[in-house]
Amino acid sequence: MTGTRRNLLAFGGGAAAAVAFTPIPWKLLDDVSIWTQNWSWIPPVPRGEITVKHSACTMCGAGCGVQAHCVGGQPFGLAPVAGHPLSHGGLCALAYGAHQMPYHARRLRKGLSRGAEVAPDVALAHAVEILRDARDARRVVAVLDERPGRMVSAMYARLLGGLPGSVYLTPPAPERATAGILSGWAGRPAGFDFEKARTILSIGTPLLDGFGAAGALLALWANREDRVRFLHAEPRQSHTAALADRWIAIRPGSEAAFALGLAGVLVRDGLAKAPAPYGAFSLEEAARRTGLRPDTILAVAHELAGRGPALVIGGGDPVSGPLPRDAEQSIAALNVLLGSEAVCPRHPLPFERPATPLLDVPDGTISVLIADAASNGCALPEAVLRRKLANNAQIIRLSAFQTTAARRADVVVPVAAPSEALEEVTAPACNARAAWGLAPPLVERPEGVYTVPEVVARLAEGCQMPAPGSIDEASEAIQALGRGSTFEFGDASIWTDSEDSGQLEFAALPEIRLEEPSLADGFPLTLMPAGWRGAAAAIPLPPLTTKLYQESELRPGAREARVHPATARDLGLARQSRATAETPYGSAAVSLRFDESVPPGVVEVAAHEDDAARVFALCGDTCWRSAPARLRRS
Amino acid sequence: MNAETVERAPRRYGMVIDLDRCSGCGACMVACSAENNVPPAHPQATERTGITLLRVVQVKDAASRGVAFIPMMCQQCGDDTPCMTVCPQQAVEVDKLTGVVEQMPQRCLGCRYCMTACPFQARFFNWWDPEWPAGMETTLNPGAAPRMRGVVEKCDFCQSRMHAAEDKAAMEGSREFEYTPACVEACPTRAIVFGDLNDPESDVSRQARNSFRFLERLGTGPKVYYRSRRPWLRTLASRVGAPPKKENGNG
Amino acid sequence: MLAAGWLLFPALLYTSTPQPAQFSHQAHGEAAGLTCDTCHGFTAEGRFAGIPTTESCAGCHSGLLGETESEKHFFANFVEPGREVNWLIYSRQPDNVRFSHARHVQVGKMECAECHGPHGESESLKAFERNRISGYSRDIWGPRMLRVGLKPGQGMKMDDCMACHRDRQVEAGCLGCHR
Amino acid sequence: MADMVSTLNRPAVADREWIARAQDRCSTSRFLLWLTPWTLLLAAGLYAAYLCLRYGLHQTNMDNRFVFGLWIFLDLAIIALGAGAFFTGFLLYILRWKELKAVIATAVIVGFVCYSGAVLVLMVDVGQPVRAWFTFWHPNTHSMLTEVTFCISAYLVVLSIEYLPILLKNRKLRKVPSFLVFEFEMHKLMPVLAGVGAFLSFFHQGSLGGLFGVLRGQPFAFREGFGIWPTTFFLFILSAMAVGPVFVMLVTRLVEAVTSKRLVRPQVYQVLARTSGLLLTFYVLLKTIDTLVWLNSTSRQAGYRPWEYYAWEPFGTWILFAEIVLLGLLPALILLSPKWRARPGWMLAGALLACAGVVLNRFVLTIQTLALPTLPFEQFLTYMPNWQETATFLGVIAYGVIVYSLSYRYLSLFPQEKELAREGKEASHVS
Repeated sequence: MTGTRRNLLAFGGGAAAAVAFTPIPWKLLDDVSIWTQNWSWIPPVPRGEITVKHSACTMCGAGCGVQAHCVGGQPFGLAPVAGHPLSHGGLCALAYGAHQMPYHARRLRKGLSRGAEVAPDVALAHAVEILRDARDARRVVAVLDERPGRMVSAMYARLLGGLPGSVYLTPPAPERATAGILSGWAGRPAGFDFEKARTILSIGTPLLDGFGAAGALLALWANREDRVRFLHAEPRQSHTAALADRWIAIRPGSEAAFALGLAGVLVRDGLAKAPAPYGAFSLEEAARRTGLRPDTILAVAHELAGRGPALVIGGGDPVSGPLPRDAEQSIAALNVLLGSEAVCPRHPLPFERPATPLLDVPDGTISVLIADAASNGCALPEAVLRRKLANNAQIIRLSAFQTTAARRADVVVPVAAPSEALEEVTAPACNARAAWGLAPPLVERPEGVYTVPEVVARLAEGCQMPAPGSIDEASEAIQALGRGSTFEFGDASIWTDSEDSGQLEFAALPEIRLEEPSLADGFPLTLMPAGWRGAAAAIPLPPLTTKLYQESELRPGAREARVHPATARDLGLARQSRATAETPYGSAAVSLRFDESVPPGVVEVAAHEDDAARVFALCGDTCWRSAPARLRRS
Repeated sequence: MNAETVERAPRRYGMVIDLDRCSGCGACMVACSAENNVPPAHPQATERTGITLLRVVQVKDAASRGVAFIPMMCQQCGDDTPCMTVCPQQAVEVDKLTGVVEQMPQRCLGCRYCMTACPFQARFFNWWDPEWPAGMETTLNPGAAPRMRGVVEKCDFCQSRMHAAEDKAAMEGSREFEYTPACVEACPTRAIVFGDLNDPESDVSRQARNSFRFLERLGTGPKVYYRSRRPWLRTLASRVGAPPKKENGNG
Repeated sequence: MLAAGWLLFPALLYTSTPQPAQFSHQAHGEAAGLTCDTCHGFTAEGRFAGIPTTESCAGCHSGLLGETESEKHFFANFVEPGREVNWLIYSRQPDNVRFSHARHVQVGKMECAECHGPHGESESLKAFERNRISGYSRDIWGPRMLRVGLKPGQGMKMDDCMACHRDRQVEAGCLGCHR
Repeated sequence: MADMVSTLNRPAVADREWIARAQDRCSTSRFLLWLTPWTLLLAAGLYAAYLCLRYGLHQTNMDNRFVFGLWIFLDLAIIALGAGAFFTGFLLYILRWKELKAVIATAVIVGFVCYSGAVLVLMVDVGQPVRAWFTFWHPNTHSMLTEVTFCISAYLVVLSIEYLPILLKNRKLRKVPSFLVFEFEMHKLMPVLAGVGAFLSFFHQGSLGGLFGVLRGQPFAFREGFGIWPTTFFLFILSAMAVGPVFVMLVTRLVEAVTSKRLVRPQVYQVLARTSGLLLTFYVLLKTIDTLVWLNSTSRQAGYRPWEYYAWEPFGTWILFAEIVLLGLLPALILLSPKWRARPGWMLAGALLACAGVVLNRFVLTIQTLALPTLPFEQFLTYMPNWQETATFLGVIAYGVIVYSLSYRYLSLFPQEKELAREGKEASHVS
């Protein structure tokens, strides 16, 4: 018994010792260690030839040039284009994630019919049917075009031409506002020559953080030295306020009073270069409404008038929306009073069509709305849109993504995502010179998914209307002009119009009456939606932008509300606590953060992607910049 | 280091960041993540568990109402590199040829000791396995291997780009090359200057002379320099530790 | 036990897969007078192009040139339908390894055979042996279980890279070869 | 009375065969009842550990700032408390303090439990545990963690070997002749093992202290030192040595309380308490000097203003006071004074306070260090362990209790137990 056991033990020991002299343990150790260094579920990196393609970013309407580094034809990284006439060699955060948009988790490759997935051609047929019925019933059809000025826009306009009573709409955009009003007063297109300006005052508009092409204005700001001064008026200390040479912290909603106050000083002190009815607007009144000291307003007015060409920019915020009409008009009027050389005429693109601003459309009049797939990076609250629709109105949406708006549309026709189709780019509407270029696709478009011109053509065909045109036509039209210059980069190019040598003459400035701020009882605070360009737009954010809002605190993310610590203390609210924000329009749960740069009495609520709808629901539906509010612990 | 063992004069890569030019747009952060194959955030990730090899931090000065944006990445400490000395299994090294602090995710066991050693909070742990939405893995940069859950990673001055530049130079039979990290290229205001600190003629050397570094007093010899004309920012940068506020705690 | 360790274990550790097509480096090299870089060249960016595509093979083989079975097979299965051959690469390194052919060949003036061995003289392609645990080709570890006295071109482990670098006194650093 | 109850509730026959003769143990069912909650706790811990290993460390509340949390704090704390094993062994086998034979088995088991528990938790705590052995293959000799890893693994092996003879003394296992021979041989080896163990322990207790002390980037933890070793290296050794004996005493007293038996003579406790008292006094002295040097010189050089460390609530200066005076000086004096030490209540309080002091010290060095900001714009952050972390933590405690309970029941841990039981009986007869 013991003997056997001993033998067994000896044999076992011997075998164990022998194993050490075979490669088994050592090789196994090596292989296992290699195995632990390369987990099979980590995606492999692509292999293949590295090439460079050129195109333009189509995340918003700014048209910045990009070069895409590709492996095996697939872009893996984007870079700016030096010397690009629109982007000036810069790109914003959205652009660096644009090449991943085709693979966004919310990418739509099928059509949607009342929220249910259908084949793309079924969705398109449904859209044709809706349009045909509308035509037969002579109901009002509208197209909402976020990027007017493209050939596609002209195609839409032609399509609508076959539908009597239809409207071609554009949503509010910061770049279009001030220049648009000036154009109206001058009777011809007007734009800003930022290079010429010596003082630039932005009122409630994030000029240095998502206004037009990021590169252009940021390059101007970074190289300003003593040449240009940036002034910024806004209640909160936004990025632009932080970057400006001078931040003027006005009260929420007092943009118009501030602009009129400045205008009043210009007229009173004989600095105005045009006659205006604002001399009567007293400095004291402006000071009272803005919460500023009179000498601050005085100093700003003199600085504007005294340093050479000055520009005053309004238009509002990509997220928190346009300024009220009185403010926009006062801001435009300031430019007329200053008589700045930096405000100059511009040639329109040959195929540009006049559009109706969405906010000017009478409420409840639109029966069928076709919403274009392009995004200008700005928010457009659902409520604002709904307000313009008639009862039982139908929405046809062209979209590459499954957004909240897409889920609520009657039909969604799936179209190419950014960088999947040949797209047009134009200069931001306020630029002194028009531009037009083509962004070649960087990746192949998935099967079944349409391009926008294809959809427009099929809609026209389905309603037996004439073919609405093509992008080649635009190219020919521009060549026919015989002016301007073309910037070529790689396999892409962009054409820029030449300067318009004409003069701007403005009609007499209108009298502007200030609305008294409405005070709602029991709502002692002011709620302001906040965000950054692209955060609440018609297309989702590139996935990697989570670095900015979720994985760092550079930008606010969903459900974040910021208040001044003093405000929170008065309300007995703790940092990082949950609260309910209430306005006369509704209420929403938020998570509170303290931020000393938010003015006391203000609750800044982030409008972010899908959550934005919830936030905008708290605000009014004509101007969603602010609403009377209160905060409750929850 | 024996001079004969290197092929060419060792470089000492460094950066100078002009804080007066940083606009806080965040383009560098996104470009950095794309370049280095950092995945988008896991749905549950927060600013304390996410991976931002480069992070732009907003700082404020109450007295002057000043605001600054500070891009922070691995500061590539050159003296007594804290993370390198503590790593138990040599997953961190300072490259003799470039001075870059190298992190080897394949060697890393995820003990995170280096993260406690880093005073700049510039090292990040992969709390999740990296995940990309279906199809997005085709957009990965071929020059950088994705990391896995449970390892530490950090900025290495875009070695992927350096490799590409090196290969291109090699094609012409040369060992001399220059390259630009993704953040430097992405910055629309050209706030970041990158180059060889050993070359006294380089932009980065010239600008570094009139600049400051964060946590200089800890004696770790960072190779990322900062510039600003704003006195409050310079005062803040000279501090070690945040000034205590009455209201502290973050939840 | 010893016998099992030396003989059975290696056999169990690897799976063997034949290449999808046959190819004689010798026939192409000696007979047709091609050199390595005729087919395995560089791109302008200095990246190694790797295995040629079917299209580049078809550059010469637009029609049948010889009478071998393997050419007929290749022609019928890949050239005519325009399919790529899914070659199993003996020297494939994992994603976290960065190897610059340009640096070694253009600057370092090394011969292909110094790492790949006399692969260019082979008459046929051997079966691809994959490690069941690590997934690597057997050529990375080298032909013999005991990694002693390996000739150049046998074994492509980090140790082999480092030994060569040490001999030539070329400093690389971790991220010189990793990414 | 207790005797009668135990005769009524004797262990089941099969169970009884494993229990040493003449050792009075509770009934099988009662023992199982005692084990049930601990087993459940252990199961919860194992489940939590599984979650972390399977899905990743996002299952915890740790983050990029609090990269170390409850687990590292627990490791440091239980390893300090487990120091009783090496130190008692050192006193018994090297310095020949014979009276400590009465508690050596307990000390070894406590040590084994603490160290194996710490290693288990560490394996959950690292992100890629299957790569942990790379440290042995590519060690960075400059790293304190390398030293810790080497010493802990080696010492765990030593402890396991020391544990073996205790295990083999089991009534049933002794029947295997080869085990008996093995056990006898092992006994001759004990002093060598104790020596090796003391050496290893000495080093890794120190390197655990060095772990944070070398962090130049954390002015709150950084200490100057001698050569490569910061002062915390020596303070950790000293503090661990100081609480080791009283922790062994506490465990023994706890066992006595739970089993309502006398297991060790009071003189032994006196020896343990006196030893701890002496060392603790010495430790408090050095700790005070170290704190003063650090506040006035080391951290000033790094640019941190000393009072700023304690400006962040809840970590005010009270924590410094608690660590050095309340949980340092006070227990040292209690344990040092023969008069107070003689009273069981005071002695227990002293021992408890001393252990709490060392635990607090480990807490301050890990958690408070990580909470304090170094960059001028960083925030002071807080951290709370979540259930996964807590369950793993409690699982380790449960593991310790189970191992100890089994050892107590089936092995002869206390050589004085039988004598004391007899004396107790006689005393009750006399009365």
